[in-house]
Amino acid sequence: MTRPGKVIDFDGTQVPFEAGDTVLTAVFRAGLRPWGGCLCADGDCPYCLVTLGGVSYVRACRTSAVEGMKVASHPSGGYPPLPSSTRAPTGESAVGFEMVHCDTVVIGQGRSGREAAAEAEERGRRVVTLDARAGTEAVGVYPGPEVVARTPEGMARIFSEEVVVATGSVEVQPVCPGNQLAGILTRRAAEGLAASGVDLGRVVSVGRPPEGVGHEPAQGRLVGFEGEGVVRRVVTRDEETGAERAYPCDTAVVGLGSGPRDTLARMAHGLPGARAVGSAAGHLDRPPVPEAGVVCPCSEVTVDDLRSVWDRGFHELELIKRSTLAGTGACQGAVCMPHVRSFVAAGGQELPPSFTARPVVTQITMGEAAAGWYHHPDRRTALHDEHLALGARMERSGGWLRPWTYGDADREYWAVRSGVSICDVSTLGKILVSGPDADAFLERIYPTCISPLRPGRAKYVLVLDERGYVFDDGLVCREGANRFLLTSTSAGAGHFEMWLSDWAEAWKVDVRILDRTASWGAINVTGPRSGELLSRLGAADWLPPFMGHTEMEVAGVACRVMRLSFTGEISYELHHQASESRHLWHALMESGADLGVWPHGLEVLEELRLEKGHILVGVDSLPDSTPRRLGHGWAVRMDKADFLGKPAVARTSRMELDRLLVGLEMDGGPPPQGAILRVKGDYAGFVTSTTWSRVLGRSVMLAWLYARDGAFAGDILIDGRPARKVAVPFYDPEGSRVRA
Amino acid sequence: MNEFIEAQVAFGWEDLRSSYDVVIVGGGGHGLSTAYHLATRHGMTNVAVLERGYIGSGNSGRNTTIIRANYGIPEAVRFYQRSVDLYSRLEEETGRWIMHDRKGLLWLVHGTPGTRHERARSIVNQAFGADTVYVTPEEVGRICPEVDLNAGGGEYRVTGGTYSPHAATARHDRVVWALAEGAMKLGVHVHQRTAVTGLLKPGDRVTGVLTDRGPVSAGVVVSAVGGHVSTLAAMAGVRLPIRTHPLQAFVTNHYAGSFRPIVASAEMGFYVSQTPRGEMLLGAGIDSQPSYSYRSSYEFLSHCSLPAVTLLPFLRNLTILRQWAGVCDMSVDLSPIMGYTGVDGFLVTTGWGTWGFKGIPAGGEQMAELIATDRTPELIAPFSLNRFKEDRLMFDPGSTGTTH
Amino acid sequence: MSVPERFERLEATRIVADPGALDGIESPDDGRLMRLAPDDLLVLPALARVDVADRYAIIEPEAGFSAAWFGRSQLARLQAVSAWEFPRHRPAVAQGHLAGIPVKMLFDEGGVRVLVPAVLAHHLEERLGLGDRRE
Amino acid sequence: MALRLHCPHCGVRPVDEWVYGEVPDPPDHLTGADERDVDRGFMMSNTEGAKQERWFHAGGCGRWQAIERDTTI
Repeated sequence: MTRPGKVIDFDGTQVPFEAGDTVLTAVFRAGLRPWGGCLCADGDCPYCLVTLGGVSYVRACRTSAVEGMKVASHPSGGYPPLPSSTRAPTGESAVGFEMVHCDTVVIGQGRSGREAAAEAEERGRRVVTLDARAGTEAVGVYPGPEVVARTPEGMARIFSEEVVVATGSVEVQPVCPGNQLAGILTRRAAEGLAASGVDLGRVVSVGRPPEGVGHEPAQGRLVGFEGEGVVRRVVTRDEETGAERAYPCDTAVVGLGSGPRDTLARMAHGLPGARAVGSAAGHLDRPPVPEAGVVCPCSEVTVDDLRSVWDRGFHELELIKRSTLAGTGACQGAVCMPHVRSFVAAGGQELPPSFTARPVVTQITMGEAAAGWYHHPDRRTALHDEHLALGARMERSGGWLRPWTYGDADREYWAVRSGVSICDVSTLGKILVSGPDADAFLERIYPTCISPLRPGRAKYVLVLDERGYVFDDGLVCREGANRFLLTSTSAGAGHFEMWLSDWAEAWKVDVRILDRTASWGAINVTGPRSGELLSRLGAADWLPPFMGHTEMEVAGVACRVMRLSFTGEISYELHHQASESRHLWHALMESGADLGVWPHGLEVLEELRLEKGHILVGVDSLPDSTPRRLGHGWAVRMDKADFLGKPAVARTSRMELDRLLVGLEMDGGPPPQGAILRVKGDYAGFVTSTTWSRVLGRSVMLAWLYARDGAFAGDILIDGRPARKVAVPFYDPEGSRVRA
Repeated sequence: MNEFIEAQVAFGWEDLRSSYDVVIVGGGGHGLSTAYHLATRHGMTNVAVLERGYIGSGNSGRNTTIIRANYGIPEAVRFYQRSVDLYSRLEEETGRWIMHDRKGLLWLVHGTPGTRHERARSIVNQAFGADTVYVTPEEVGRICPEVDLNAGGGEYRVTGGTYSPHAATARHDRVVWALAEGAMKLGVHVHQRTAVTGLLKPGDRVTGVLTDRGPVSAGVVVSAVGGHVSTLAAMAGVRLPIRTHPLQAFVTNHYAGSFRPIVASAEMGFYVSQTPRGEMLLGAGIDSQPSYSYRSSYEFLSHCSLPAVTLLPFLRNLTILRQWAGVCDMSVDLSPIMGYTGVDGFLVTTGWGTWGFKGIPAGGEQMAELIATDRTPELIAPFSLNRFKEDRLMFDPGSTGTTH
Repeated sequence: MSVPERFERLEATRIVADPGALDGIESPDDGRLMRLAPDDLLVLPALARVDVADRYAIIEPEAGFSAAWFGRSQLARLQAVSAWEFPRHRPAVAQGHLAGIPVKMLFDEGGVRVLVPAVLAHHLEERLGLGDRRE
Repeated sequence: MALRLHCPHCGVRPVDEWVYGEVPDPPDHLTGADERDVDRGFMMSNTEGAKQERWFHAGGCGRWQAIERDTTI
């Protein structure tokens, strides 16, 4: 019986098939009737669902039989189990994906679809056609317009100017007692199976009879089907006499008429460029009000269930759907919706519009949906491989992958505090501004005075929004009378350029703005011996003073050298073309070997900057942090004529200060970030940054402290331990080390 | 029949009167909860809820049904914990099955900064009454063995997270119906297909509403509108710090077996739970553009599916059944806005963003107390509209599961 | 070869200046001009010197991009990961996302040069399946 | 998400290449300086329908574009 090359396994039964067979056709050809309900064999009804290749809810009528295919029918009276595997399937080939551009997409290749495609081609348009029967199934019509399809090659997103929905019609399903028995077919399903040479046995038809199928037509109106599991009799009633009659059969064929297959048409309705043609654009004749039987097979809802919720006040179509769950299963209302609408209309209302048509109309797997999509791309600096070679653990930070630690925090820390260290700070935002209005523009952008800044000098600036809240900080470096370099935090860099050019346009100032963040690398050389290391690499005798900057060659690389400090030690930031980063990094590491040069990562940098009390915007600040709340009122000059956020700063400054970012220290280990401050048992704020300070031998923190009775006083407890409010910086408060 | 067919609730619809003590615009969760609490807690029943569609037709019928209190600021933790508590008693109180199910919520992170952040969340949660604990990757594996801790070997390996055993789900429609029925039984009117087209404001005070079924006067008008609140408030001359964005979701087909917890990753941008009926229900952040459109996008399916199948590989072969969208009123500080508006006779409960379902019981309870006593209860005083003028914002980084 | 192994860091010149001044710049020998915005010009390869009729022009070496050349036979493959349609005329400059990564593209008769921010180049290599990406 | 916007320099591009920018629009009847400042900083008309917007084409030319859009479609 089993012929190699021509069978599928269906629930353990070897089922032979012929070329061109779907699984459904093969199963019927083998005389099996595993599915109850009136099969449409055309992708609309929910009855021929199978599990195939680990995927459930696959329609047998839409699946070509392939040698060796293992098919399991859907569990009856339940749902397929969740896959138990906790791992991705191995050896699974990736899902194909492509984006397609054309002028016209025609969905459906029946008569109206073929005509629409031909007409569009005559107009010289590039046409893509989809035809579910040929294996290219539309998944949905989306704004754009965009049509998504599943094809034998994978998923396709198709962008076009126009979309023509030509999906034809769908046959009305019978709602009556016995409508869930096996062996019931729609008229078109019977015609298709018969044309494939399937023997349907003794066929009784009701309504419009099938063509090309030997059958006995049942007279009168359909009352129901009878049988045990499989249909054995079709029962009808004579409309005039009321007499019922049963017709014995092997197969019942139902021709109750059809309506538009319009889910996609309704989905596309209102989208510019989309239209429906042919039967898909037609209207449904209202089917008879259902009297008994299963209305919604997916959710097992009967006509009695509809009456039950109606009687308790659920009179809206959507409320009936939601209270019974009719229309929320695998066929998304294809079977039940016409009948539920008739039911509602019978309650004395107008025929309600159909449920909202929602994607997807062809069920795709989440694996298929994920095809062609990517995780958020983290940026890498030019030194990424250098960090990995030194054993760095990389972490995502502000949209970048950055070295967290090179494995020995002590070594990283003390290299900075007592020798020399380097740090990849290429991620800092770096923006050039030039133009006749550059000076005036920045004067208006920043809350501090820019005009007095001389070329070669730099200034720390807060960046305020219009609400007077700090959203970034950085430096302003004047390069010339009308040219500046601005820096911002790594996390803020992407936003910073947008924000600057937005205000430049709003104020109509004459400036040119160029973001250099990705083009320039930056390495911070820091520690008491940083100057010594730089001089070995040919840095000019004259290194800039604290908060100064200059251009010079280091290791043969043209650098903007900026002297500042985030770590609390003398620091020189070397900004350079990113193409030179690796050369510069290696030169620093090699020349400084005997000085003990060693890079530090973000973990140690966090400790270093915290010892200096430097805030990290976005970590220590909240989205509504005014300069005053941050204790940075000194960075705002209210005597300036105007700056961005000035009205808001003035307005909020008249209010009582409610919270303040303060420095805290305590003995013993550091409490975690987020630890809660209590004063006299009451909530008084929380810790934003926290570390054990190696150099100070105690824990230091920045924390939000809330005012009590207008003051920031009282004994603070954190996790039951006393914490002392102290002035920042914690380390080297006079700043003698950075100016040395 | 299926076991989930609603078999308890019965509505009693009444004719529209020309005058009520309180008119609530919007028959969603918050409007009905306010009416329910006015009737049950304060004996105020001369109240009408006006709904332009059917009850629960807005975001109350479109959300992903998650109840949690693991917020990021004390004021929000306290408020949502109150809601968690009220939700857990709602079935007993109303006698109606809302399918309340304490599933627990795993909130995963993928790196040291995220780990610190979640630890901080657990601290503020515990301090203000919400049960949230920090968990290691090993504990994640015990709570939800389906999670691939290595995230497919990519850069999103799980480094920890928080677990909130208090988090639950409930069937959104049933919450709406239980509250509507409970209010109606005590005499509150709920009017469907009744659109508010204007406000009666003869002077400085709002005295009622114009509807497509005629004018209705009211002692107090409360906007519990979702999605069109800026338009309604503008009729009263009130400006709101709200931008409306679409929020999308999807469900898979039905599967037997229980995927127990709710799993979320803010960094990867998705969350998932299994409904009582067996669908896997997935969501992500809001769409970036302001919009009132209810249309779905395919990008959403893709960008939500990819992290989901990466962290929970068993999802890969599940088939997607249906996607949909709602519109969310995102306040600028990601917290709700409740109470007075500066215009007499006109109150709002709005700014419910992506967190509205969670706040339904407490939001209604507190608004009802405010209306009945004409005093702002302490629990919602931080969430007044005045806070923007008074520089007392309630920025809550923990309010959205998946929006940064 | 029409399929590159990987993206290589590109040396170019970037000029942000008054749009009128940029209109007056002519393509150097063997060079190409990519007008990224009315006031933003990228010149390939790097220029030794350039005259721009704008004394405030920002003229900078540009090391922020990596580039790779794809022959004409590869265009369909690139188009299949682009949600916007490539220009049909040649030569042409286009910019937008390719496989979710922002790129600049310089098309000519033989194919297309794709420029990607160097900080994202490894992602684009992976997404386009270039070279041997095994670590 | 499936929104596509027209960039006069680059052409039609999907919304994920763009960043939305709010245009403050305090109404004329707000006259007090503080009142206008609070409105500019926090309040929005949140228009239902056609609306003038600014979008930054981050994935292309890197410039702001003024775009009119109907928020109900």
